[in-house]
Amino acid sequence: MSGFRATSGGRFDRARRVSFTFDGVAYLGHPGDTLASALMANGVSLVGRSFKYHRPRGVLAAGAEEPNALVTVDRGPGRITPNCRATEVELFEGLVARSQNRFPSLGFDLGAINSMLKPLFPAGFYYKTFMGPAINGKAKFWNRLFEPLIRRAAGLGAAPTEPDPDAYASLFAHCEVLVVGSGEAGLRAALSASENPAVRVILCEMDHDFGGWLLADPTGARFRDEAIATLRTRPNVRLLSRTQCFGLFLQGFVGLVERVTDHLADPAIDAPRERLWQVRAGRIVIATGAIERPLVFPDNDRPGVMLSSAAHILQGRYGVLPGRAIVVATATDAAYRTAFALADGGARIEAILDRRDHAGERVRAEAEARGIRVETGLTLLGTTGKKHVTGVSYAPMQNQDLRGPSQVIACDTLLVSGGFTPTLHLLSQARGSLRWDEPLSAFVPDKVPENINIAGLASGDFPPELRGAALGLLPGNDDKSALAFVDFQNDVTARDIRLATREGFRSIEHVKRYTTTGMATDQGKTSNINALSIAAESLSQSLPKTGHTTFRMPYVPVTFGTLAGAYRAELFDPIRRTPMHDLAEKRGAVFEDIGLWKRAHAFPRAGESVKAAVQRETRTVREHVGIFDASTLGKIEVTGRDAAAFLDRIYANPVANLAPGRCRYALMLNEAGFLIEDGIVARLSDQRFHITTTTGGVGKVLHLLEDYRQTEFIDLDCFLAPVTEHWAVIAVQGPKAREVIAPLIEGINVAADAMPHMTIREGRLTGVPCRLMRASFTGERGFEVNVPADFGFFAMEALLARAEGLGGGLYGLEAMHILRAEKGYIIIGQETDGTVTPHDLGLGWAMGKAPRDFIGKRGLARPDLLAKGRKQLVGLLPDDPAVVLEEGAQIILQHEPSTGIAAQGHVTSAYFSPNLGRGFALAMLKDGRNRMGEVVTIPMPGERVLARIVSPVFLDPEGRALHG
Amino acid sequence: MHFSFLSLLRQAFANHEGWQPYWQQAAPKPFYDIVIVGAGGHGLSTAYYLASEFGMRNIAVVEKGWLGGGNTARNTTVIRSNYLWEESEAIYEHSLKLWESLSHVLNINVMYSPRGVMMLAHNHHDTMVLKRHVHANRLAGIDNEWLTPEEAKAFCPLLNIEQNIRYPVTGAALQRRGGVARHDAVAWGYARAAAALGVDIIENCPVTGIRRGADGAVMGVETGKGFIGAKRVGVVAAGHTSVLMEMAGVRMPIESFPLQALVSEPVKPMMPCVAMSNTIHAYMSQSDKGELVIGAGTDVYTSYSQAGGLHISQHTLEAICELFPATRRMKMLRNWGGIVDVTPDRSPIIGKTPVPGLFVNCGWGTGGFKATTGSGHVFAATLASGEPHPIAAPFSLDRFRTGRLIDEAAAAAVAH
Amino acid sequence: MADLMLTPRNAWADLTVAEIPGATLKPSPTRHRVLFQARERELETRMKAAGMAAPPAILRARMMDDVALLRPGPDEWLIVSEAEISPKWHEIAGPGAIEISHGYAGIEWCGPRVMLALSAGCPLDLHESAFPVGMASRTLYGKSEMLLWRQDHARFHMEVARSYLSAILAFFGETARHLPQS
Amino acid sequence: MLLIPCPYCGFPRPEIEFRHAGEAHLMRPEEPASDEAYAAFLYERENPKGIAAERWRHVHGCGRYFNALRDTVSDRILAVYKPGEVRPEVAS
Ligand SMILES: Cc1cc2nc3c(=O)[nH]c(=O)nc-3n(C[C@H](O)[C@H](O)[C@H](O)COP(=O)(O)OP(=O)(O)OC[C@H]3O[C@@H](n4cnc5c(N)ncnc54)[C@H](O)[C@@H]3O)c2cc1C
Ligand SMILES: NC(=O)c1ccc[n+]([C@@H]2O[C@H](COP(=O)([O-])OP(=O)(O)OC[C@H]3O[C@@H](n4cnc5c(N)ncnc54)[C@H](O)[C@@H]3O)[C@@H](O)[C@H]2O)c1
Ligand SMILES: Cc1cc2nc3c(=O)[nH]c(=O)nc-3n(C[C@H](O)[C@H](O)[C@H](O)COP(=O)(O)O)c2cc1C
Ligand SMILES: [Zn+2]
Repeated sequence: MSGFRATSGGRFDRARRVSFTFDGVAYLGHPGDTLASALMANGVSLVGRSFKYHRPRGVLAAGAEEPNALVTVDRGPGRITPNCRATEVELFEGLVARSQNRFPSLGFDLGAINSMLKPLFPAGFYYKTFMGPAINGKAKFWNRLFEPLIRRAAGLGAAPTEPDPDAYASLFAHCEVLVVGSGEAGLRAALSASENPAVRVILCEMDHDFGGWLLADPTGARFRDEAIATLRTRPNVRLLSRTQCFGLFLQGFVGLVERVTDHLADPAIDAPRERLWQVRAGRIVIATGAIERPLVFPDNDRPGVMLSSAAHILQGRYGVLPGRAIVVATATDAAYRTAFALADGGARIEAILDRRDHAGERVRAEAEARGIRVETGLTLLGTTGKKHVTGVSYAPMQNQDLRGPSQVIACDTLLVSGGFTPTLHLLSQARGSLRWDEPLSAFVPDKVPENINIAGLASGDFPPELRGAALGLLPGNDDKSALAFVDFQNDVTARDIRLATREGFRSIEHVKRYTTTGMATDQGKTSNINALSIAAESLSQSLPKTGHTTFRMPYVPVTFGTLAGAYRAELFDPIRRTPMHDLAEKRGAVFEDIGLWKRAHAFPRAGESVKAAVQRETRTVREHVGIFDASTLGKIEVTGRDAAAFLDRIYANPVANLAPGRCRYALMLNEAGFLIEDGIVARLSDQRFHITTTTGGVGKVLHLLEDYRQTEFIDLDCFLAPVTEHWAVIAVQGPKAREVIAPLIEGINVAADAMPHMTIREGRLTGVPCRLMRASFTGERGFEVNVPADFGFFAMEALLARAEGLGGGLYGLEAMHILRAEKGYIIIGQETDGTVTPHDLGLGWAMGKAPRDFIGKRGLARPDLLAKGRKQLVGLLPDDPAVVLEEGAQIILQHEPSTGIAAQGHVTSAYFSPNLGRGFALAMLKDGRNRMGEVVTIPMPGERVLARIVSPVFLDPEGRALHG
Repeated sequence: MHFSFLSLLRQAFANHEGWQPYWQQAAPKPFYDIVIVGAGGHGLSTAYYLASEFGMRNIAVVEKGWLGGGNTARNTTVIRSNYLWEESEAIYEHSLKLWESLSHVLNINVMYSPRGVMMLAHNHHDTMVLKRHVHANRLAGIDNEWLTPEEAKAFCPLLNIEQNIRYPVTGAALQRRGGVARHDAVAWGYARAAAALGVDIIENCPVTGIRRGADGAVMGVETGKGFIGAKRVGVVAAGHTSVLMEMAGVRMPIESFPLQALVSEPVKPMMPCVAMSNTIHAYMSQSDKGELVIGAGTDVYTSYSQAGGLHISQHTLEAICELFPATRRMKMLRNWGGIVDVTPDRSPIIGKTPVPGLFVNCGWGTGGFKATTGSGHVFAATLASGEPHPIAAPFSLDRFRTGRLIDEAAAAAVAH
Repeated sequence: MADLMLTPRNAWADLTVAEIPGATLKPSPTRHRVLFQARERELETRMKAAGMAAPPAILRARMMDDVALLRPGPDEWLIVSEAEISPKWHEIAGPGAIEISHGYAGIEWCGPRVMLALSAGCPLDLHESAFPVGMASRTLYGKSEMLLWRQDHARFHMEVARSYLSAILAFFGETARHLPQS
Repeated sequence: MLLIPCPYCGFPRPEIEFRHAGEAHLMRPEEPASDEAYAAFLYERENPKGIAAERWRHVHGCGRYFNALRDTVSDRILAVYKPGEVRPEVAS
């Protein structure tokens, strides 16, 4: 029999009971219990199976450092959480928990056969085998046979399969002092820091209750309760329980994660499951305490073997005794105190086996007074039992040698205490350093960043009772046959570590990676120092020279959802809609994502396919008139005395000579000479320009303009502002464009000769201010009507009503793409990919002849950008007019095979044009402009498409439709 | 000792006492024909191929810390060859072919697992770019196929292909031969095989200077263990390339950024392949041990700290939770960073430098693990002959002068 | 057709305002915005000449008689107003001023829990010692940029780019439900 | 997340408000520059392990570009200064 609830003691709600199930069996516990304490109270000691050997395992520790007792908590579909530490899972009514990594059951696990084959499974065995003979040089046996088997065997809990419906919250917070850990040290730090009401203090504690060790210590309870009461009265203090500090970053940036509802049987519908606190703290007090280490000896992993401090907490907080007949094996005095407490609680202490030659006098005397048998100067040689410990064997030692025969003491529980390790993960994360303290046998703080304090046990300032250590494999054991576990979860044994060093893995980092010690979900909290010490010993070098592995965040694993927070579904990234979005929606638009914007792709009518709608819209524009929402186009207003001179240096085209009222299509290069943006530069007046950019490019362009304005062309006086959203833009394109706008426009003469192509005018559209641009991205006569955004919706409605009266209608992005491609107009990102120059696109003329400097000018003169044979923009007409090429398809010579050769170029845009009555494409092709008329091949899966190289301007090469 | 099930069995009876070190700790000799600086995967594979294919024996690999502890220890192990430009296709495909036989060639199970790498598209532009890759690769004889969202889901059931999400999946490019491998085993395997051929691997030996003779040519390297003479020196130091080349007075077109990755707690198999999305910046696979291996983006600033900001991983996990909503309850177990050497065109630099006798192999940035094999092979050829191997030739340092960049960045944004 | 009148339809049209106990968001009546650039000295002279007080310090806002003058950057000034901005102010703003009225929307945040609600998305320390009344700065709320101006202990004015308004309201709607009690 | 003291706003602000803008003090060569000199301007970077002079823009704040000296090993920002100002002397 093991584990039971004592009749007194503990800080839980003895009066009430809650029921829960573990592996389908119902049990009772109390509010305030953890799953571990409740299982122990019910005498359940087998709670899990280990990773590799499927060894039966029980609860080892009392908190986040627990390596063994991992369970899956099932709260229904989508709410199944694997790998929860039973020592941290709070009991609630109806809790359903299951053991993991066993088949068919925890009690009878077929995987345990691995334990019998253990000689075949030393560290790194998988690197040496499972390759099988090579088949065609490949490791087919590995891929087909062994890897799938290994994958199935590995892993701990079952993977979730359903979307998690829970919400996760997140907050930024700021404080002058953040205290991590609410033990005595943390409470004192919080009390003193918060005396000044101007000092904001956050105290976070990962446990569900404040107090740390004080909770297990009846003499500490009063201080704990008073401290908490005082802190609660202070408005400058925020107390966060169930809140782990998982990461310390630079400059006082801290990540906390609060468990908000996992402990509730019936959480409020709106409550988030967890909350991320991103804290910026002026000062951080690390008061995270210390973690006890197990002893390393053969079969030290049986259920019933437990850390002494964990047993102490179990008894002190939960009134649970880990067993009835207890042996305590220790290298510290602290474990004596545990023995006394358990004895007081009603357990029988069979013996205290002290690794040391001398125990502390006070504990020794008290043990004697209590009649507890104490033996010193001995080592442990093993345990007996199967799924539970039934006895422990030990032998007296003289120096490093056995002094006498081994003896066995029967027991149902073995408590171990190999010394304490200050919990300094956070200090390391914050780039502090640790130093090995030999008398303490522990790493203690060395260099501490100036904004950090370390308090309590974490500082290495141990009271005498906590000193003492038994590091590494206990003497008297050779590691040949039995398994002396170091890393319990990953089944790393002392001999694995020795094997690693024998095989040449001398760096502790290599040892870690070869054996996987410290890489489990507990990240070696209880095991790292033992592993290190074994490695150091077998390398015959000192422990500090061997060093420790890197501590990384998180301290304890953190839920993905918590780190993602609210940024899911439509909040993942903002959705931007134009002022006319609703109108498009009403007209049945199908939307497309362009950057953050939703843009209308096409407007299919009832019963019409999207494809058909696109064709109809494309035709409508050429034949009548089309209305297009162009509001997302980037717009920047540039003003000031030197606005013209500034833009002249920015654009590859000269713009300084642009007369007020005129527009120019302009190209923007990077300093390397490649095209990165295009748009229209419109001069409103001498010192005011309205420029446009691509939808996605405006942020980048603004950034670039500001860069040159603020840091490069500082001799120039100008000012820029993004005005994209101030102006709603409605493009009116088609032969009847003027007819559509003319009656609505006031104060602008829109006649052909008064307002020719590429001009801009300011006036009114039915009473509201309007910037009217004569420009065209379709090749048709076109106007772009800019009105203040509040008027965009009704302006578009009015223009649309007129257009529809003239046989026109809305068109979407796809029709726009076809229309511009028919004219050979490029789209940045479609015809260009960051490696294309204006010359490549046949736009060299745009740069003008006059000598002037502009961004990218020098870059363009580099040898490879001038070289012959560069890819150039061409048109392609497939032989079969019904064929629409695929964008991205490669182009080869007619006689070349479909594979194994270099491409001549690729298709950049391809559509079916209702205006041409055929498929057509734009392409970038080597030396393309010199190859008009040549027939090339586009290899597609299973076929070869022939196409003729033509000019990229498919319609109206003289541009007649634009004018007039 | 040969690795096999049989040797494992034999050792099982011998208590595993008979295993030999993977490599010996070598003390530096005064002079080597070739000194390689940096014992990452690339440096070690270079040494191995120099010895195995080019018959050179008097070689040392000098490493400042523990071998394989740089980016080789830190990467998310995605292997694929479906790059856009012909030059890239050549080197990554060369590498991929070497991966396929690597376990047997090195006689260590590097767990190369061609489980398929799927690159997701989320909009028209992505689709166009990825299809361009598919076509280009097919022309080069490299497998890459286009999947509809439904086909992508069939290949990776965890994937969310609902069309009403913020960035719906519009399709995917799949390279079935792509996959992952066990990064540590790769480093150790090359080290073991190289050491067996007589290569000296000198750990804990930082190179602190590059000595040049009166003629400007390289004479050797100053190290924490003294001067080591060499006819040729190959710098293969990833994130530290600028620092090392500076020692020889050469300024590089490289910036070193922190790149982060993270793993979840291990669970039973849930993720059958590698999936990546450049648009929303995340990629994920599951290791044979069971943890989800997830790559984040680089931080925006240069750094040598092997640590990055929390917001970078948060952003990645937002994307992962969107693409794979069943992972929201999974837990991040460990997060770390590496220092990646990023070139302006996101393609590596392999070959000569302005200093005679000094060669460099760097700039693999966020995506060089997959080239560990081929990079070492062509760099070995280059070091052995003094002239660039044909596959390496386009990746010369000179391309930045002429402007003949191999711009994988412009074409595809990211390249892991 | 000149008889056709275009009714304005502002960014708030069709958007519902979220509210939680202790924090209310509502559309701000500010309709007019002009952005301009000027050196502090220059502006001070111009304002003095117009009989006005000195311009605010960087990251501060000042209520002038009919408008609010905000200074989000060293040389950058923003006039925000409910009524049409008077010629007097246009003169002060100078010929290079840029009209951006419709590009933004104003949100009024008030109530004892607004600081907490803002903290779900705003990385700045909003404690009054760090972000006092009268302070105005661009920053972030969730993934959206905004300009935040503290008008009183528990009242903020937020200027957001028009197309981000719905994202901001949605973000508030989602995160405000999940705030801790205090 | 770094805390960056913007020299215009006057107090430290969170990194996510900023955009990094590359190495500072790169001089756009006056024409005519040789191919080598121009390539150096375009691509070669100091990339020091130690104190780096770099540019940031307070893009979600005052909008200004400025320079910072940061130790690339500790990631600590040691000084900030305005464009055009000389690089201050600092010890890491
Ligand atoms: C988080 C992350 C994820 C990645 N994911 C992928 C991926 O999925 N797929 C992929 O293909 N690539 C990926 N990469 C990139 C990949 O890791 C690298 O490109 C590759 O590992 C580089 O290998 P290497 O051998 O050149 O460098 P490293 O392994 O970094 O080796 C360089 C060595 O040089 C040593 N060195 C440096 N300075 C000195 C000196 N002064 N003296 C002596 N030695 C020195 C270093 O200590 C180091 O060991 C990723 C990288 C990171 C950081
Ligand atoms: N007799 C024993 O076995 C024993 C053991 C430990 C402590 N003690 C006594 O307890 C006192 C020490 O108090 P202390 O305050 O230094 O330690 P403590 O162990 O009492 O408190 C540390 C607290 O920090 C919390 N914590 C740790 N890491 C955290 C993180 N990342 N985030 C949030 N919370 C975290 C822990 O949950 C714990 O509550 C001493 O007086 C000592 O004698 C005795
Ligand atoms: C593919 C891969 C898988 C990993 N899996 C684990 C793991 O299961 N557990 C673990 O603790 N660390 C894991 N790591 C991370 C390493 O522990 C370590 O963080 C990484 O090698 C960087 O080294 P450093 O943190 O010591 O700087 C993994 C790393 C890689 C590259
Ligand atoms: Zn600023």
